[in-house]
Order: sequence, then C-alpha cells, then structure tokens
Amino acid sequence: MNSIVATLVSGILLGSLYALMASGLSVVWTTLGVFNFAHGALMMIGAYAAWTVSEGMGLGLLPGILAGVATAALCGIVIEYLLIRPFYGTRHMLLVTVMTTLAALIILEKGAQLIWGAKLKQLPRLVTGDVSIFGATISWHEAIIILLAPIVLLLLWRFTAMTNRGRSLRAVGQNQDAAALIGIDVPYAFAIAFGLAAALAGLTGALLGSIRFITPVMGSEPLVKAMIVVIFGGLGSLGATAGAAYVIGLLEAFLILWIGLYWTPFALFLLMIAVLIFRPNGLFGRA
Amino acid sequence: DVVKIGVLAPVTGKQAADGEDMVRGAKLAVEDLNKAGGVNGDTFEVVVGDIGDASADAVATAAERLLGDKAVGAIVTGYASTTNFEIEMMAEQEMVYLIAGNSAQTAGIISPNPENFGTVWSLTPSYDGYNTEIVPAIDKLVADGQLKLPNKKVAMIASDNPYSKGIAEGMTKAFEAAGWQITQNDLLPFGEINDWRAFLAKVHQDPPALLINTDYVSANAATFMTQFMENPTNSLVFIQYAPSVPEFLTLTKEKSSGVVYNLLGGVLPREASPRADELLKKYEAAYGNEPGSYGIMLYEEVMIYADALKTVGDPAKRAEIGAAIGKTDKVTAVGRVMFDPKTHLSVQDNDHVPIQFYQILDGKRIMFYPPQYKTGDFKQPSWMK
Amino acid sequence: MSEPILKTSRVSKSFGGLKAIRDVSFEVAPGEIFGIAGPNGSGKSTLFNIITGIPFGPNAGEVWFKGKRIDGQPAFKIARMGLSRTFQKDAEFPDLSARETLAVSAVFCGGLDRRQAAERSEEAFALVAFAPHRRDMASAGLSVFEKKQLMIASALVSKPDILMLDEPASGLTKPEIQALDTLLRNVNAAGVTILLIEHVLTLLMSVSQRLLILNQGQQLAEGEPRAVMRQPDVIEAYLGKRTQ
Amino acid sequence: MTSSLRRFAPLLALALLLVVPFLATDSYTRHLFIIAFIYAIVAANWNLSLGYCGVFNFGHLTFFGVGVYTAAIAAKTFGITPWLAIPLGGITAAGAAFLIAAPVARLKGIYVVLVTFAVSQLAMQLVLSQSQITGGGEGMVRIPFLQLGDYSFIRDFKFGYYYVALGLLVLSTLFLRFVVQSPFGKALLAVRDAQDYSTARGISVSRQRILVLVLSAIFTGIAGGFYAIYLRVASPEVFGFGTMSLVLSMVLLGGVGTLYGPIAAALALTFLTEALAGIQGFEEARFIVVAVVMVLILRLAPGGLVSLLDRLRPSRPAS
Amino acid sequence: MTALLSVEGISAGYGAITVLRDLTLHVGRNESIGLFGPNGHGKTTLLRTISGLLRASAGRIHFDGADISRQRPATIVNAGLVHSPQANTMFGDMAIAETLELAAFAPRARAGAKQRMEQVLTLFPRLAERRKQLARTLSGGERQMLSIGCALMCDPRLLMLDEPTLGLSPRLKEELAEAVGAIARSGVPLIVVEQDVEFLLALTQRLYMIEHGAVSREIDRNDGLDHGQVMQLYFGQGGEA
Ligand SMILES: Nc1ncnc2c1ncn2[C@@H]1O[C@H](COP(=O)(O)OP(=O)(O)OP(=O)(O)O)[C@@H](O)[C@H]1O
Ligand SMILES: Nc1ncnc2c1ncn2[C@@H]1O[C@H](COP(=O)(O)OP(=O)(O)OP(=O)(O)O)[C@@H](O)[C@H]1O
Ligand SMILES: [Mg+2]
Ligand SMILES: [Mg+2]
Repeated sequence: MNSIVATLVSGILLGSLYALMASGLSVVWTTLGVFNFAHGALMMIGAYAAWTVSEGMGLGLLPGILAGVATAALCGIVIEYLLIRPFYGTRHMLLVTVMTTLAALIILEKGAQLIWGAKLKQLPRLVTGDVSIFGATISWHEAIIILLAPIVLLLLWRFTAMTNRGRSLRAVGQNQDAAALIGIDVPYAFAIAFGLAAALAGLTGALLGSIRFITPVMGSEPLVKAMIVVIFGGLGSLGATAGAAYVIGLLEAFLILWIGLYWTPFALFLLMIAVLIFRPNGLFGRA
Repeated sequence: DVVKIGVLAPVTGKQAADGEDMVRGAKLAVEDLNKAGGVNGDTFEVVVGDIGDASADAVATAAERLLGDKAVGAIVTGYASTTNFEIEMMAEQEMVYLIAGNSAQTAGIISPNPENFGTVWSLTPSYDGYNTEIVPAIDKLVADGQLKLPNKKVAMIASDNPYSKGIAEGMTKAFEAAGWQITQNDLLPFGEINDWRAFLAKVHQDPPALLINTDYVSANAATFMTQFMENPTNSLVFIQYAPSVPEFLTLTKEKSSGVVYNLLGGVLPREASPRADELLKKYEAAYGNEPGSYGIMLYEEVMIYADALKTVGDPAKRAEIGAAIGKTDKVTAVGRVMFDPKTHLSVQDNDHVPIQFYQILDGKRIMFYPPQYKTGDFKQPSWMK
Repeated sequence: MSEPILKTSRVSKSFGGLKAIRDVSFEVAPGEIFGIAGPNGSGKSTLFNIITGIPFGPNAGEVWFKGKRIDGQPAFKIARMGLSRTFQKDAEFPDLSARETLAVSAVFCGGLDRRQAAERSEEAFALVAFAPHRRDMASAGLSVFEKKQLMIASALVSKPDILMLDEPASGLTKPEIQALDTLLRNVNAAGVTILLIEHVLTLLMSVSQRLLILNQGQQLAEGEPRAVMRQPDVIEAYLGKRTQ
Repeated sequence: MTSSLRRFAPLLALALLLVVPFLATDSYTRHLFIIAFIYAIVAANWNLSLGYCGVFNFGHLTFFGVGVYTAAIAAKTFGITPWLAIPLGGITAAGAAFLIAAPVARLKGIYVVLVTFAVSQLAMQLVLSQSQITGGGEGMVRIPFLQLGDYSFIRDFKFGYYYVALGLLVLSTLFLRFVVQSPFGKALLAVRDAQDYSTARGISVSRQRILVLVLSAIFTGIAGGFYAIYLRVASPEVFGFGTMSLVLSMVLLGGVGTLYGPIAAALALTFLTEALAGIQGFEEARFIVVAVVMVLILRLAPGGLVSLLDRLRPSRPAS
Repeated sequence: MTALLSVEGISAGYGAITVLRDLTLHVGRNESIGLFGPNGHGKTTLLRTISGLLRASAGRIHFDGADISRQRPATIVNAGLVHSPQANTMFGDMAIAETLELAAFAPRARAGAKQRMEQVLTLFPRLAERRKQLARTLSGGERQMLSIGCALMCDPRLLMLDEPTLGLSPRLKEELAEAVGAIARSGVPLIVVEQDVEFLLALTQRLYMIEHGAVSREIDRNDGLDHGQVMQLYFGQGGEA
C-alpha cells in the first residue's frame, strides 16, 4: 500500500517534470515543424544563468530563476534567427534543422563548459524541507513542481489553442505564405514561438537545477525524455504531450517498482515501440 | 631536448571534471621538473589527447596522435577507455604508459603475457581489496564498540559498469562467506540516476544493517544520499569511491555526515602523509581548488617516469625505461609504490598502497582504517539508533 | 452492355460521423469514357480513393475489376492489375526526370525490364505529346500542363485497362483543355477505358459517353450525359440556374 | 568538359587515395584515413535510407554496432578468421535491419525517429545485459587481428589496414551506385517525395522501405565488423549519441541524396576535427568551431558539399 | 483621382530566374480588373509581388497613395490589400472555424469579424456544416471555399483572387461570382486571375493579358468592344477558340 502511494507520487513527479521538459519542444514542433535538439541545452543554460545570478552574485533564487528564463529565451531567439530562419521552406528543412539545432547543442554545451567549467553545481531549493503525502516523502521543492506543471501547461494550452496570437504560431508552421496573407508577421511569430519554448526550457532547467546537478551535459537526458514524450503522445497537440508525459512518468515509476530500475528503460522502449506499431500516430494522435 | 609527456584524458564530455584534474596534475609535475632543470638536461612539455566521450575510435585516434609524435616519451592517464584496450596499442609501439584506471581490466589484458607489456604499468593496485576488506573493517568497528548494528543484513545496489558491478559481486561473496544475509542486490543501468526512491522503498521493507551503493558517479551518489536522508533507515551507508570526490561534499553538505567509503590507490589524507600534504598544497596554490585523486595521481605518474628516465638516460630507450619503472620503489602520495611483475599493478597492502576507509563527519573526511594512517575515529551516524 | 470491366456494389466510406460515400453501385463497360460529376465534397475523389485503395479502401461494399474482387487488396497490387489513377492535387516526383518517372512506373507497374520500359515510355510520351526536349529535366521544373501530361503518361506507360483522372482540366487554359480533349480521345481510341472526374463542363460533356452524378455521397443520376444534365435535381444540386 | 570532370572526379580521387600510404608513412595519418573511410561507408549507406528514401532512421548506428559485435564474437569467441568475421557483420546487420524494418515500414516521418532510436537503445541494453556473450559494459578486447599468410596487419604502421578500408569503401560505393541508378533506386526517390503517387504507380511503399533499410545495413555492418577487427575492441559506446550525431552531420554536410557527398564530408570532418585537436587548450572550442563551420556550409550550400562542385559549373539557363 | 493600386515597372522572380519584366498596370478606385494569359507567365508571381511575399527587384508599387513595395505582407494586409492565393492548402492541421477566426488577425480586420464570419458562412454553407473538420481532409472545392473565406475575413479594401474557381462546381462558381460581384459593388475593387472567361467577364471592367512577365495587351471593355470581340482576343492567345 505504502509503496503504491510512494510510486504514484514519484510517477506524478516524473510526469510533471517530463511535461515541463516536453512542452517547449512540443510548442516548437507543433508550430514551426522544427525538432529542436538544442532544447535540452537551453534548459542547461537556464540552470547556469539561474546559478550565476542566485549563487554567483548572491542575489537569491527567484531573481535567479527569472534570469534563467530570460537568458534561455534570448538564446532561443538567437538560435531561431541564425540557425533556423534561413532554412524555412527549404527542401530538406526537417533534416537540416536537425543538424543546425545539433550544432546549437554543441555550441551551447561546449560554451557552457568554457564559461562555467566542468564541475558540478547545484541551486538551492525554492523551499527547504520535506513534505509527506499519504506517507510518501518528497521535498517541498518537488511538491511545488507537481503543482506548477499543470498550471504552466494550462496557460500554454490556452495561449496556443484559444488566442489568435497563439494560433498564429501554429499557422506559420503549417503554411507560411497563407499565414502572411492573412496578416501574420511571420518572422515575428517564429521568434515568439521559439522564444517561448526556450523560456519554458529555461524555467525547467532552473527548477531542475535544484534537484539535479548543473553540468554542461545536464540537458541530454531531459531532451531524450522530452523527445519520447512528444512523439509518443502524438505530434498533434499540447494536450497529447501533457497526457503522454504523465502516462510515461507513472509507467516508469511503476515499472521501477515491478521490474526494477535496470530493466525499466528496456521495458519502456519496448512498450513504446509496441504502442507506435498499433497506433502509428502516437498514443493520443489523430489519424 | 624537449620530451613530451602525453596525457590521455577526457577533457571534454561527461567526465571532463576528471580530465581537467588529470591534465593539471601532469602539468604541475612538468613545471616542477622543468624548474629543477629537467632530467639529464631534457626538459618536458605536456601534450593532451582528448578522448571526448571515450568511444573506441576517439580513444584510438587520440592515442595514435600521441603515439605518432616522435617527441612523446611517455603517456600518462587516469583512465581512457572503459575497456583499457589502448594498452595494446601502447605495448605494440613500446610506449611508456602509466595508467590509474580499472585495474581488473588492466590485469586481464596484461597477466596472460606480462613480458609483452614491458612499458605499461598501473598505479592502481589490484581491486581484490575492494571486495574483501570491507568485512574485516566493519567487524573491527563492531568489535571496538564504535558501531552497533541491528542485524546482519546487507542491501546492495550497483551500476551496470565493470567497476561497480565487479566490486558489488566481490563484496556479495565476501559478505555471504562471513555469514551475512543479502536482502537486496540490485543492478542499475549505467548513467544518470535521478530517482533512487524506488530502491530505497524496497530497502525500507526490510531495513538492513548495511546499505551499500557501488555507483561511483558522484552526482548519482549525492542524489542517493539526499534521498536516503529524506527518510533514513537504521543502516550504515557505504558508497563506493564517490564521496572521495570533493564535489560530493559541496553537493550533499550536512546530508552526507556519517557516510562511509573506501579507496584503493587513492591519495592518502594530508594529516597522514607529508607527501600528499605537500602535493595538495602545491595544487591548490596553482589552481585554487582541491583536486580529485587524478590530479595527484598523474603528478606521481609523471614523477615515476622522470625517475626511470634519470636512471636510463635516453628518452628514446623506452623499453629500458619501462623496465626501470617496473623496479620502482617510491613513497608517493598514494603510499609506497612497487609494481607486481605478474600483473604490472602496484602492490597493495597496508605497507604499500593501502586500502583506506573513511567516514564523512560534519563535512570532514576522517580516515579510520588502516590504523597506521588513521586520522580519527569512526562515529555511529546520527540517523542510526 | 458487355461484361463490365469495373463494378462497384454498394460501396460506402465514412469519416467519423460523415458518410462521404453511401451505397454507390455502378458499372463501367470496357472501352467507354465514364464521366463523374457532382457538387464539391460530394465524394468523387473519395470514390476514386476507395476503388484504388489509395490511401484507403471502402468501409463496406465490393469493388470488382476484370471479374476479380479487388477491395482489400494492397493498393500497389491494384495498380499493377491495370487500374491507373491520377490525383486532383497535382503529384510529381520532383527529383526524377520525366523519362525516369515513366521508367519507374513501367518497371514497377508494368513489370517490364529496362529496355522494354524505355520503348514503352516513348510510346506514352508520344501519346500525350510530351515535348522531347523536356524529358530529361527534373520534374520540379515542368510547367503545370507538362506536369499533367507527365502524370497521364506515367499512368499510361504500364498499359492499364482503366485510366482514372481526377479533375485533369482544372487550372488549364482553354487551348490546353482543347489539347487534353484530343489527348483523352486518342488514349481512349487506343483501347483504354477512362473514368473522368471533372468540373470543366466543356471537357466533361465533350468526351463522356456516360455520366454519373454524385450528391452527398449518393448517386443522384446516371446515364447519357446530356439527358442527365437536363434533370432538374442535377441542375439544382450541381449546375445552378444559369449554366443550362 | 565539365560533365566529364564530374564523371572522372571520383576516379581521380580514388587514384589519389591509392597513393596516400606512400606519401604518409606514419601510422597516425593512415589511422585517420582508415577511421574516415569507416565513417564514410556508414554515412554513405545511411544516406541511402535517409536521403534517398526519406526514412528517418535514427538507429542506423545500431547496424554498425551489430556488425561490431558480430565480428568481435565471431573472431574472438568462435575463432572464425577475421577475414570472414568482417563480412559476417554485414549479414547479421542486414538481418537486424529486417527485424526493425517491419514496424518502421508502417510509420511516418518523425515517428520513425522515435522507434528507430528506441530500437538502438534496446540494442545497447541487450549488449549490456548479455555480458557473458558481449562482455557487457566491459566490452571485448584483444580481438584477433588480420593476417595474410605470414604478413601481420599490426606493426606495419597500418599499411595493410589502409588498403582493406579503402577497398571496402570502394566496394560500398560501387554497390550504392548500382542501387541508386537502378529503377529500384529511382523508386526510392519517388516514395520519398510522393507516397500516394508512388502507390498508384505500383510501387509498394512499405516494401521499398524495408528493402532500403536492409540494403543500407549491409555495408554498414561490414564497416562495423572491420572497425572491431581494426581497433580490436567492441564496446557499447558505438551505440551512443555522440557517434550518431557525428555520422549524421557527415550525411547532411555532404548532401542529402548524393552518392559522394557523405564520403567527402567524412574525410573533411575527420581531418578538420583532428587538425583542431592538436591545438593546446582548444579542446572545447574546437567543437564550437566545427559546429559553426557546419552551419555555415549548410547555409551557403544547402545541397551539401557536393553541390559546391555544381556551383562551379555555369548555372542552368532559366526555362 | 489617383489609382487605388499602381504597379510601375516592376521586375521580380525567384533566385536567378526573372519572371516579371518591367510590368506596369493600375487599378482605379471603382473598377475591377482581370488578368489572363497562358500558364506560367507570371500572373501568380505578380500577385505575390504586390502582396509582399516576393520582393520586386525593380519598380514601385503604390497602394492608396502609399509606397508598399518594401513593406512586409502583414503591413500590406493591414492596409486592406488582400490576396487569396492560388490552390491554397491553408493550415492542414487547423479546423475550419479556427482558421476563419484566425484569418481576422490583422488589426483592421478585428472589428466586425463576427459579422463577416456570418457572411462567409452564408456564402459557403458547407463551411458552416464542417466547423470542426481539419483543413487537410477537405475536398478540393471545400478547400477553395475556405481559402476565399479567409481572404474575406481580412476585411479587404482591394481583393486579389488567384484562380478562385479552381475545382469549384458550376453552381458554386455561379454563386461565388454573385457574391464576389456584390462585394465589388459594395466598393471593394477586385483583381481576378482566372482561366474561366465567363467568370472573369462577369466581374471585371478591364483586362490585362500577361505574357512573358509583362502586359502584352490591355482590353478596356468600356471602349466599345463587344463580348464576342473580347472572347476573340482572349482566345487569340493560344490559337483556336
Ligand atoms: N480524411 C477525411 N476526413 C474527414 N472528412 C473527409 C476526409 N476526406 C474527405 N472528407 C470529406 O468527404 C467529403 C467528400 O470528399 P471528396 O474529396 O471525395 O469530394 P469531391 O467530390 O472530390 O469534391 P471536390 O469536387 O471538391 O474535389 C468531403 O466533404 C470531405 O470534406
Ligand atoms: N518558387 C518558384 N521558384 C522558381 N520558379 C518559379 C517559382 N514559382 C513559379 N516559378 C516560375 O515562374 C514562372 C511564372 O509562374 P506563375 O505561377 O507566376 O505563373 P502563372 O501565370 O500564375 O501561371 P498559372 O496560370 O499556371 O498559375 C513559371 O515559369 C514558374 O515555373
Ligand atoms: Mg475531389
Ligand atoms: Mg498562377
């Protein structure tokens, strides 16, 4: 009983983290049709920027998180401008942007190592202390993440699905010319979409920086997870991404309980292949 | 002439922190040698071969580059590949190669034909000590009344890599032979582990007297310790290697007070070894931070080479230098180094390179075993009843 | 009427709640030009889709071709049996030249070897009057009309029994439509049965020997073109007041 | 004139490569060529599925890894002569590709990325967990090396290995040339660009995709086998992300859907990174430089390196 | 009175390919014009250049007195110059209702968007039936309706239609002609590119024939040419009638 509750809680925590990691990736994918391999690196930049302001300059954690979000957003906009924009509409755009975002990943990772060195860093937590939920202990910081994730997702969903500004981001991804001809400023929309996604990455990174360690390569595992979540959910919508994040989080937690940490990735991958064979458009994807 | 010292190190990639230590250690040694006027008139220079993510071709390419440089007299490393396969390349070209990596692999490659590996020597002693010595060390603590254990159960978790897994298997045998009961024996995939709670939950169901984690990655170990402390069981926590990395302390802070670890071929505590104290001070003066083991070990490797070069004279006679290294008998920061001709590993016992048991107490490392180096006493961790 | 070369019996296709095709049965005789018309969204293209299995077959009903039941067969096999179609939205293989497009089609659809394929390609090019000096450039650079010619030629190169054309005249100028008219007659004269979806009435009325009108997925009328077009319900649903 | 240059450029390049070992007598330079040749084979064959057929196969390095372990196990565990162990890698890799291809053939676009990526992770897990066969994380070392009669391929400063690697590259290139110039190869482009239209022309999209995966695996697996025999080691890093992105960059830089592009890019990238690696204190920065160069090439020559050659020709008259 | 739109000596093309060469034309404030000519001779390219999707390499374009030749499409749309492109596939993964709402994106189009939506849905009842259907699953004609509907949602002051009847049934063509005619009469001039002569003649007062990227002939229907003569000219382009 107790272990079921503990597993549930840790599954939901994992799901919340995955949702945060994947939402930005999903925004860029569903709007611009770009698979951003630098997404994890943007998380890392967010974490380092937060660390520099919070610990390096001693200005405190909240200003740090803000700095992390802002820095990542800025990096995102620069990446979009230099590495993505020139390739919109070219023949092999998907592949070429895979490469340019991989290049961005390399530049950010190696650059971070040059700036901050290879040693691990960590941010303090938003709130210290632990909290017990039906007998399962997690830190307050993690509890806050569990609460925060759905809020962020909801706001993001409202924005992209319900507002014209948000829809315009999707429109430019699907048909630039048509978008321009109904009065959408295409370059601006691209910048907004990418900046928004990068800001989300920055926030995620700053939050992760307190429960994991900040290293130049800290983004690679979240990137893989985000990628799995986004594709597994089905590429159609943010809702699908969120759903997949929690499904995978819970699944992972219970698999760990049942078959142990060692075989969990194995089982998870196998399961995903199976799901995609039977639902070729992802778990929640539309046919 | 200038003799180049090649350093094979992960300067970029996941292990870059280790790589940085290695390069700095070697550089420090070279500076010292040059300041003293070199050896027989030869001065030294460091060249780095970055092995990046340690894939076989990256290691081979870096090694080839160093090997191809005629001015390179010796290559030193902490570790390069996960398999140590580059040893073969070094032996083929009679390159002097000093390594401080996984000694089980090293011995595996060398011991079938030690005569073919005349230039390859390992500062790390045999890992057998990791497997066996923990049982007598714990027994002694209990016998001395410093540690009270609730039962004779042990829970183990290891990461799926040769080092962790090998040690965990060895320990399991040793504990079973001593009549302990193994309650958990889990294996994790190698890599980043962010959530140990599932394993800890299982530990809670049957709390053991001893909880052993052989995952040596310091970030993983730090997470493990933090999550263990969220809801500790009445168990002594032993973590392999990781607590010796300076970062572990900064990351875990007060949460790690009480944890035990051991080291084979590690740098001795400065209180116990004047040599270690001297080198650590030197390193800190040069780089402003305390190095991990590799910073000091690479320094010593370069010095061992320099000594051998001094006796042989000509840096081109690498086979002879290799033979000279094999005859080393030198007090270093890791203990008195002599090499075993059968395995080319340094000799391990309390009078040579010892196994060192430490406990972290209030942010300090206390070495409590072996007695001749001991810097303090073991204390029952605060979370244990 | 002789034994039909193509026959559907009560085929249906629905998308979610929408019944795009409902119980449609018709027969096409060998050698005829069979026109299909109807309001936008009445299911004409969907009918082509379910007959050829690209990209989906019918939910219910049967499709018979040359006396064999073909619904449920893999689409590429249906094509190889001799049922060639084109698409409403122009399709092309942008990196292949016209010659290569025909060669691929001849080898895969017609089961020919390379030499035969080359010969057959010449015939097909000639049939659609494809300009010789444009045959070796990448298809992406062809003009609208040339792309249509190529699409038809590649459908013909495998010597199909039936050629199915989905709005081939859309976007063409009058002279081009005239050329298309001639082309279709030539193809038909060479023994190929043609199914033609078309909104351009001049072409449709000029070449069709029989006409099927679809409305909301159902058969509204079928028969001799001029007679069909005079039916009040056809005028109401499809032609509008003035066009008569 | 220019088109004949285009035809003879590969032959000219081959002639140059044939004399390299006589000009570069040190084992380091030869080693770099050998590694570049191996990657060139892997990249060029990857391009067959990725570039020509549009299958976003992110598990291509799995085929390489299968080749590596096949040759390692065959030569070391079963004592099969390395000369046979290397081609054996091609056979098992093709078999593995066939297994993967069945599920992949049904999927579209980016979904293929996930499944193939997942498969490559599974393969790595499998290698790690079957340690009694594969050596697990420890890998396998001391794999037998090539010998020809009394001539041993080690300690000859890699003279022999150079020609074996070059020979494999030539074979692989001839094979790829044959494939892409056949109607089958043309049909790959058709499937990539217009699936429904291809189906309507009697092409089975899934059969094409399955075949292309299997064909692309053959020489990739052989290259893997050679890699194991040459370096005498098999370790799980071959399945890693780093190797994958390196080879991917070769495909894209060289030019998607071109025959010689990935080969040129493999050589260029290998030597560029190595040239920079020699510079002290530049270890991080060199990756940044390479990344920036990569982006610049992609911007200036969207068709890849080989399209730069085309630029030299007078541009086609506008139609 | 100045022209509403004047295009003076523009040249434009794609990369190294020049399509438009020194093309000049104008649209008055109370007239609609038609463009015709063989395929591939630059009609679409002209509209794309006017709406800012392509940048002219030479020449000037003025709309309502302002030079728009260097403006972004978004600015041009917001000025009321709206272009409904040829064979537009719209936003494949967006539903009809969403797309139409979004189409009133330009600030000037926001006021009265509800009303215009009503108009569009009355003109194309099929769109009202299928509010939730994704654009990529629409039939050819339905897609054309959506595309024109979007242009109308932009509250045009000058409406450019590129082959609007492509794939429409005869009846719908007729209805479209009526509706667009009504829009024109309400004071929104049109530029129509069409292959369907009837449609073109029903809506426009002046015709330009575009050949090889330039105006090869201008036909003013008020100049006393009768219907038959216009038809003659129109088909003169290719030979037979
Ligand atoms: N995949 C789909 N999902 C949902 N509805 C669809 C799908 N495909 C077609 N439809 C609908 O089915 C109906 C029939 O479409 P179809 O394309 O067959 O029309 P059509 O008769 O060819 O029209 P047009 O003359 O405009 O091309 C249309 O209303 C269309 O919106
Ligand atoms: N994106 C492009 N890149 C290169 N050339 C193009 C591009 N788009 C059009 N062209 C070329 O420009 C020329 C003019 O094309 P445009 O579409 O303007 O003609 P059009 O008169 O509208 O023809 P249609 O009646 O077929 O629509 C054609 O030769 C075409 O091949
Ligand atoms: Mg249709
Ligand atoms: Mg046009």
